Order: sequence, then C-alpha cells, then structure tokens
Amino acid sequence: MKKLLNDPADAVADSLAGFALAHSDLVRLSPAPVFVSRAGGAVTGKVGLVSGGGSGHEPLHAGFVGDGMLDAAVPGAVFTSPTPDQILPAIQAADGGAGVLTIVKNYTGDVLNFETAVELAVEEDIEVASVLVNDDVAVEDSLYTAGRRGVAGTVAVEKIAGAAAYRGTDLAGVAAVAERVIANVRSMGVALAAPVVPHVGGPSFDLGDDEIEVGIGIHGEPGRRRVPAAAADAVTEMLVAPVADDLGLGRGERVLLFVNGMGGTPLSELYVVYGRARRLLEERGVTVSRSLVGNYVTSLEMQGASVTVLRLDDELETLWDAPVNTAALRW
Amino acid sequence: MKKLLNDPADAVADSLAGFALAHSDLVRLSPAPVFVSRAGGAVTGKVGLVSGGGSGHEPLHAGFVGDGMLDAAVPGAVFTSPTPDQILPAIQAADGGAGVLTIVKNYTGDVLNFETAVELAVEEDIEVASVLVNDDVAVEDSLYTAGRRGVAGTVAVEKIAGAAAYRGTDLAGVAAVAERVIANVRSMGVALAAPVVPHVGGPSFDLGDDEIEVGIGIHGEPGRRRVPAAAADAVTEMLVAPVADDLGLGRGERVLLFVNGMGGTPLSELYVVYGRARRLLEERGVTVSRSLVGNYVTSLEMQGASVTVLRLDDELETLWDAPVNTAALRW
Amino acid sequence: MATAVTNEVIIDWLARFHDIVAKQRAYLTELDSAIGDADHGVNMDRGLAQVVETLTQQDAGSDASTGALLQHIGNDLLTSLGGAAGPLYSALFLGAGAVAGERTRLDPGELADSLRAGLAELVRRGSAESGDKTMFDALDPAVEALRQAADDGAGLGQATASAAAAAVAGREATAPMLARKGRASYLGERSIGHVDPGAASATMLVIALVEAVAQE
Amino acid sequence: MATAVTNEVIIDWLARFHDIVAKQRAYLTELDSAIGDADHGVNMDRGLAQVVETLTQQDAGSDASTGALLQHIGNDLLTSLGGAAGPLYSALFLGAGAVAGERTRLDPGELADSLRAGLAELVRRGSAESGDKTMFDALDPAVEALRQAADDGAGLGQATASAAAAAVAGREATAPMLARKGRASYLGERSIGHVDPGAASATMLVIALVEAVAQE
Ligand SMILES: Nc1ncnc2c1ncn2[C@@H]1O[C@H](COP(=O)(O)OP(=O)(O)O)[C@@H](O)[C@H]1O
Ligand SMILES: Nc1ncnc2c1ncn2[C@@H]1O[C@H](COP(=O)(O)OP(=O)(O)O)[C@@H](O)[C@H]1O
Ligand SMILES: [Mg+2]
Ligand SMILES: [Mg+2]
Ligand SMILES: [Mg+2]
Ligand SMILES: [Mg+2]
Repeated sequence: MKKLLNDPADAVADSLAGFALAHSDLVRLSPAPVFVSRAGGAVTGKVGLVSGGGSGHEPLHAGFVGDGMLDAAVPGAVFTSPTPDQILPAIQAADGGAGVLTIVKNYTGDVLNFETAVELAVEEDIEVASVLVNDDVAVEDSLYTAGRRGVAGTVAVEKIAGAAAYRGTDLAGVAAVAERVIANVRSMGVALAAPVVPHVGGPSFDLGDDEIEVGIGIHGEPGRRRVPAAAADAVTEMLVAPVADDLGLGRGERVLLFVNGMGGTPLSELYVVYGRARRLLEERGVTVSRSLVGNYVTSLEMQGASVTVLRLDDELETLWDAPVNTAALRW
Repeated sequence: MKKLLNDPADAVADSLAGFALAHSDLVRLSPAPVFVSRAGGAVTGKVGLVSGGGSGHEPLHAGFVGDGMLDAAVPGAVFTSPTPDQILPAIQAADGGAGVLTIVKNYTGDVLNFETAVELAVEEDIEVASVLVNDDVAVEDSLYTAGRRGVAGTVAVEKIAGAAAYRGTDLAGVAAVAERVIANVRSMGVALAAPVVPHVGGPSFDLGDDEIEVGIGIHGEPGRRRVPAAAADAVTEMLVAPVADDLGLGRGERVLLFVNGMGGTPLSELYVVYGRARRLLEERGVTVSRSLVGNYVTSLEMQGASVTVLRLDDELETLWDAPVNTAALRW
Repeated sequence: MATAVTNEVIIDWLARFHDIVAKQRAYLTELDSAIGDADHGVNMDRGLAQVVETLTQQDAGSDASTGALLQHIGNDLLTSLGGAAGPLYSALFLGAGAVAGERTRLDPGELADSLRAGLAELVRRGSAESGDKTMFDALDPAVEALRQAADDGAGLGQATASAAAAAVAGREATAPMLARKGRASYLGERSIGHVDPGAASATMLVIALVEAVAQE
Repeated sequence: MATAVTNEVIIDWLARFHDIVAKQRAYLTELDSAIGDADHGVNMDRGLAQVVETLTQQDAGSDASTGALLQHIGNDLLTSLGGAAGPLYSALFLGAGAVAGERTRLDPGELADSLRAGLAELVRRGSAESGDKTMFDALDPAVEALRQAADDGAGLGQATASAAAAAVAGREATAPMLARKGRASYLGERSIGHVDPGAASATMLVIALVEAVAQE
C-alpha cells in the first residue's frame, strides 16, 4: 500500500486538521471528541442539521458543513460509525434553539450510534428529529436485510434539507422535506477496482482484469454481483435501469441526475457515464433539469461510479438551487 | 485496463458531450473542430481568455470556462496538444472586440500549435497576446531543456487573469497580470501510481510497491527521480522545499497554497498533504492567506499530488477572491 | 481458578479480550473484508485498547459493585468502539450490569442471568434472531450453555469452558448462513460461506472469560 | 521503380507512411512511454489516417503541382496530428512544398533541395540542433545522404535507399543522447538509453519513401 498518509492510525485526524485549516472560514474542528461544525456556530432560530458516519467518503460529510447545508458533521474512523459521545456535542453545537435534524445513512452502526446520541440530546431538552437515508437500490429492502443502504443520495438530502432550514422552515417541516427527498431518490453503483483501507493495507476485494462489481456500496464491500467488464454505455444501463424502475419514473417527470465518482475514477469518465445516463432517462421521456457530476460520496480511492436520480418538483428544485457555501458544494 | 469508457478513440468526444450537457448553463460545445466556449458567447468589450491542451487533465481547461475565468477551452486528444484549426475558432469565439489572451502551458506541442493559431488569428485582425505557464520546478529551466513545464499553477493564472478581464482591464493589462502570476507561482508533484492512457491500456510507468516518482508532470511521464515510498510528511517536504526555495519566499510574505490531486488519490490524503505543507510554509515565516485543495489539474487516474504556491499581493488576492462561475471553480 | 466472577476477573477479562483481538486482528479484518467493510479488526483493537486503558487507569474494580463495573465498561465500549459492534457490545455489558446490580461477585448462575439480560438488551437494540448470522449466533448458545452448566452444578471454570465451546460451535455455524442483519445482509446469497466477523470476536470474548477465570 | 518523385509517388508515400506507423504503433507508444507521454503512436496513426483519407478522397494528386501537393499535406498534418509532432512534420512538408513550387516531378537533387528547405522550416519552428535527441537527428542525416547520392549521380531508388540507411543510423544514435528538446528533456539524465520516438517515426517516413519509389 502506498498512500499520502503518515501513521494509518492518524489518517482521519491528520486529514481533518488539514481540512479545518484550509477551510477555517467555513468550519471549526472540535478535537476531542472529534466533530466539525459551522465556523459561526449555530444559527439562532434556525433548525440545525447534523450528519456523520465513517470516514473515507470525503468530501461527505464535513465538506458539506456551511451556510445552506449542514451545521455539523461527525466523522468516525475509516468506514466506522462515530460514537454517541462525538455525535451528542455536534447536536448541541448545531442547536440554535429551533431543534436539530440528524441525517443518518442507513447502516446498523450509524443508526445505533445516532439513536443513542439522540436519546441523550433529548434528555438535555434539545428537540431532535431524525431521517434515515436509504437510496441504494442494489440492496433489497426487505424484512430479511438491514434495509437499503444510504449512499450518494445523501448529498441531495443534506442540500435540500439544508436549504429548507435556511429558509426558516421549522423542524417538522425540514424533516418532512428530507423525507420527501429520501422517498424520491435512488442510487446504484459499480466498482472497477477496490479501495485500500489504510489500516488494512491491501484492496478490500480482488477483481480480475476483466471483471467489475455491480451494486457496490461505499465501504469497499463486495457488490451484488460480479460481471464481465463492459463498455461505459452498457455499464451505465446496469445502473440507470434499476434506479429508474425503482423510482417508477414516468414520461414527463423531471429529475436531478447525479453521477458520483468513487474517488479513483477520472472526472472525464464520469461525464461519459453522465452523457449515457441522461440519454437513457430522456428515452424514458424524463427531463433532466438539474445535474451534478463529481466525486462527492467516495469510497477512498475506489474506481467506479454511481448514478443517483432524484425526482424533482418545484419546491425541491427551488431548494436545490438555493445558495450553498461549503467546502465541496458552493453556488 | 478497465475504464468507464466506450471505444477509447471516442473517450474525449464522449466525455465532452456529457460535460456540455451537464453544464449547458455555462458552456457550449462546438463539435468540429472541437472546442468549448462560454454559453453566452464572447462578452463585448471584455478581453477574451482562451486556454487548451491535451485532454486527460480534467477539469482543466473546459471546467474553467464561464464567468470570471476562461471564455473558451480547446481540448486535444488525450495528452496531445490540440491543433491550430481548433484553436483559431476558439479565439474567434472568445473575441469580444477587446482582444484575446491565450494561456498556454509550456510544452513544445502546445506552444507550436497555439503559435500557429495565433498567427492565423492576427491575420484576421484579432488582437492576441499570449502567456506561457511554466511553474514546474521539477524541470530545470535552462538552455538545454524545453524549459519548465506548465502544471497546476495554470489554475491560478486562468482564475486571476480571468478576474482581471472581467474587471475591464485591457489586453496588455490582463497579459501583465497573467505574467505576474506566472512569475510568482511554482509547483512540484509526486506520483504513487501511474495513469493508464486509454489507447495504451497499461500504466504509463511501472512503480514498485515501495517506490514513488518525485518531480512528475501531468502526462504520465516518468519523474525526475524515483525514491523509496515515505510518509506523507516526508513526501510533502520533498515538494514544498524546492517550490519555496525557487520562489525565494521570505518571512512575512503571504501566499496561496494549492494542493492538487492527480486524479486517483482520495481527497482526504490531499488534506493531509495540505496540513503539512502549510506548517512547513509557516515555519518559514510565510502566511497562507488563501487555499485550494482538490483535483483540478489531473493526470487521468494517476495517484499522487502536487503542491503549488503563489506569492500573493493585494491585487492578486483581490483577483483570486473575485466571483467565478464555472463547472469546477465557483464562488 | 476463580469460583466467582469478581471485579478483578472482569478487568482481567477485558484485558485478555483485547489481547486476543489484537493478535487476531488480521483474521477479523479478513472476515469483515469478505462480507463487510474490513474495519472490525482494527475497530475492536483500537476501541478495546481504550477501554482497557481507562479500566486500568481508574482502578475501577477496587470499590465499585460488579453491576457498576459492567455498566462502566458498557459505557466505555459505546464511546470507544463505534461501528455496529460498539453499541451492541455496549448493550451486552449495560444489560448485564443492570442485572448484576449491587453484587460484588457472580457465581455461575448469576453470571448466566446477568449475561442473558445483556443479550436481551443487545437484541432490543439490534433485533437479531438466531440464524441471522451475527454475534448473537455465538453469544446466545454460549449463554445457554453457561445456564445449563450452572443448573447442572458446574463450577465457574467448567461452566465458562462449556460456554466457550458453544460459542465456537455457534461461530462456525454462521458460515453457511445467509446474513439477515448488518452489513453482510447487503450481499444476499454472497454472504453464504463466510464466518461472521462479529460472531468471531464474540467468541474471543467468551474465550477471554475462560482464561480470566482460570488465571485468578 | 520511379525515377522522379511525382504526385502519385507522394500520395503513395503518405499511405505507406501511415501503414508502417499503424503496424508499429505499439513500438512508438513504447518509446514515447519511456521518455514522453505515450501518445506518439496513436497520435501519428490517427492523424496520418486522416491525412491519407483526405488525400485519397480529394484525388489531390491529379492536377496540382508537386509544391501545392506537399503544402496541402503540410496543412493537413497541422490540423490532423496535434502534439509536438504535428506542427513539426507539417513544417517539413510546408517548407519542402515552398521550394518544390510549380514543378510536377522532383529528381533526386530537387528532392534533396526541397526536403532540406523543409528541414530548415522544421528547425525554424522547433530550434532543434543535431544531438538534441529529436526527429531532426534522423531526418538531417537522411537529407544529407540524399544530397550526397544525388550529387554522386545516383538514381532515385538508390538515393532514397541511402537516405533511409542514414535515417536508421541517425535514429539509433539518439539512444545514448541526453534530450535537450521536447518532453524528453524534462527527464534529464533519465532520457539517456532510449531511442527518441520522433526519430523513430521520422525513419519510418524515409523508409516509406523508399517503398513508394520502388513501387511505381
Ligand atoms: N443487528 C445486529 N444484531 C447483532 N449483531 C449485529 C447486528 N448488525 C451487525 N452485527 C454484528 O456486527 C458485526 C460487524 O461489526 P463492525 O464491523 O464493527 O460494524 P460495521 O458493520 O458497522 O462495520 C457483524 O459481523 C455482526 O456480527
Ligand atoms: N523542438 C523540437 N524539434 C524537433 N523535434 C521535436 C521537438 N520537440 C519534440 N520533437 C519531436 O517530437 C517527438 C514527440 O512527438 P509527440 O509525442 O507527438 O509530441 P508530444 O511531446 O507533444 O507528446 C519527440 O520524440 C521529438 O522527436
Ligand atoms: Mg464499519
Ligand atoms: Mg503529447
Ligand atoms: Mg465492519
Ligand atoms: Mg508524446
């Protein structure tokens, strides 16, 4: 393993320290327990937004702390959920008196740790609502699984809920908007090469030179199935079809199309996927009215991409367009 | 080789098509000869800015077309300079009557092809000035080489010259600002793993598991020397020291510190490098007053990073801070 | 050989648990790479090191009740481990501590009662059932064996030893299972054929108890 | 065997040049990977394919003068190749065409004059000198040998054959050189020990001429 790291045990701490220095206009880093919060502190009277999860998905979540999006982010160790003692002070830091929404990706660890933190926050008389992001259609949402995973769709939830909160919507309203995004966003991903977890030192899975993993998550987990490598157009169809089908997209609908890089694939290739995905949606009579292409929810240096589609309406579109000023998303 | 591509021969065309669709609010794509220009066309009375070069460095240059930065970008084949018949119409498209500045990275191919295009543009009575970016301190600037290469410092030149043009500065003035950036910006890069050029299909160079290449460019060329892999702190020193020395940075000066990813290294690692680079500069009594961290001038999926330092003064700082609205840089 | 679980035994238990996990870290990583996210080894190692350090520093065993100590450990596990394993192992100790209460020593039967309550708390948080391919599949038969041995009048050494044997069997039985909880459930059929990492670390927990009991 | 270079020969020359480059594409890629950016093979292949296609489509040779044809090719090379090689090969043909002028056939001496002028134009653009480790190091001795053979009264076949021999020798001589022009110069000492890719493709250009002359 070669990485631009010092001791792998310090990977998250070193990276966060650099991040906080580079973006000191936007964020503050609390060292122990570790969390990142808005530079100006909680906004009085505004619903606070907190998210978090294991590290290794940068810029998610710390890169989305700032005006118009998150008030605090809680990074765990690489691919490991943060602990309640980190999450609680982040909730406190985000609380401007109007309550706090926690945005949790649906993983057992994240769910359990946030649950405990929220119980503690409520004991301290902070009003807290929580939403679970579960956009990954690669995973069957049945009684016999932990439910669908939360992946790149999280960006849409955080952006749109963030805008709602900045507009002055109350906690129930912000939670409702977040739920509406969650109900209308789906993702599917593919890996061409596995990530290397720093403390592991080798690739998380082995892929042959002519194999790809379809239906992967963002933690270097194996995917749903391994198929022969194929051209971008064919691979993109494997991603778009289940997403569009699961959403039940019909003619005349309009969507946000988000092609997300897993960290190790060139941007130029993401645009190839975007072009094909867009054509596939248009062939279904769907209009792509908003777009996002880039590395936003990564899996270290994994090579691959995911396609996320969010069904839009006027309100969601307006909230997506609302100003945002964070390290990783700004307009 | 596994990539999210169709026919490698279509890689650039497919990617540009997707890019233009995703950013139709910002850019227009001219298909044959290929170039990308500002969606609204040339701005009347404003100096036009044109850059370009081989593809494979995305988001450079097309990702910087938009208000406050470039008016047109000319992408060649992967790692291959574009041709004069592409560059000429881009210059024409960028000309709002106040002349055009071409920003060329110092490679023989780019220089020669832009030279010819500029000759043709001048024959058509377009006023053109040109600057050569040559920020890579890995390359000796002597009579016995083609001179220093242009690498990540190009972003600073394009951003700052773009802001000057938007402020209404005339062609000579914009060229002078660009030259001032070039005189004050230096870079140095390292590779941990080579990129895979689509039509080649294998890595551009072979690095052992415990080796890194120091002094690399952005085309998968071998670097100046191969050294044993080392911790991020040590590698960062190998990059910062020659940059700071070459700039002759003294106590009390202030700079922009830009840590650029080569495309395949996780963002989290770039922040580790940033943190260390910042400390090293501060130890020299230098203040880091502006920062940029991310994948802006890449070499396909090469793993590695470069450190760029730009000596700032009030004017350059103001121009850096000026609004910009492009696919890859926006504030 | 200890005849009851005292605070000294518990502190030694946790230290030994950490030792085994540290030595078997690569093995746990390998298991979690196959059907998870490869962090269980480092996660348990790093987290347990912190828990043990706190335990040793605070000399927590000296005056507290056994219930208080177990709950203290439960809280430390919560703040130190992270991931899914953190809250679940934490629940096990918090639940066990609640039942151990003001006692300062647990005989085999009391230990079984206490751990059974811990398991109930773990299930309350994670909803695992037998056969879901989780740590529960190692822990549940272990506690059941402990209960049985205690009822049969076995001493602490023998009771914990049969618990360990049951945990090992339970761990091995996870291999053919199709995962229905946690990260491995995302894999569907592809989860079959691999031992569950949490069942493996839970087995180490039980083995560490055998060692601690034998040592005192 | 042609005794003079006509437009037919020139068109055939370019087609053969492309054939050789296409067959040796991997070899050129390998050379350019070692000391450059790995694009010379695909770049020349793709670009020459375009040039040849235009030449064939337009039936450019039928009525134009040799000078006009060479300049036409020079312009096509400029718009088709890109990279450093594009403007340099273009300069070679533009310069050669300017001197060939209104002629419709070039005897060995006229061919040498014409190519010498092309080389001067190449040097005007790229400032290469002998020993810089560039295509110039294959082309300059080739044109020199052509001149010599023409002066010695050799026929076109023999003259071009000695040019090719000189190009091959010039190409081989680039291996021990330290690059002072182009991308390889960035490597400093590490450029030593590798044949220059441009010298290799330029040698193919001269060999293609020998073949085209022999064929007609
Ligand atoms: N709902 C659950 N109930 C019981 N145990 C579970 C549950 N979910 C996961 N586990 C256990 O947790 C283990 C994984 O722990 P760990 O790797 O630390 O967490 P994560 O999956 O968050 O990375 C699994 O092997 C399994 O034994
Ligand atoms: N200044 C120069 N004069 C003559 N030939 C040059 C010069 N610079 C580069 N070359 C030739 O161009 C070749 C490289 O061509 P190519 O790979 O197409 O361009 P690039 O370096 O832009 O990728 C070199 O091998 C060398 O022979
Ligand atoms: Mg985990
Ligand atoms: Mg090139
Ligand atoms: Mg895990
Ligand atoms: Mg080249």
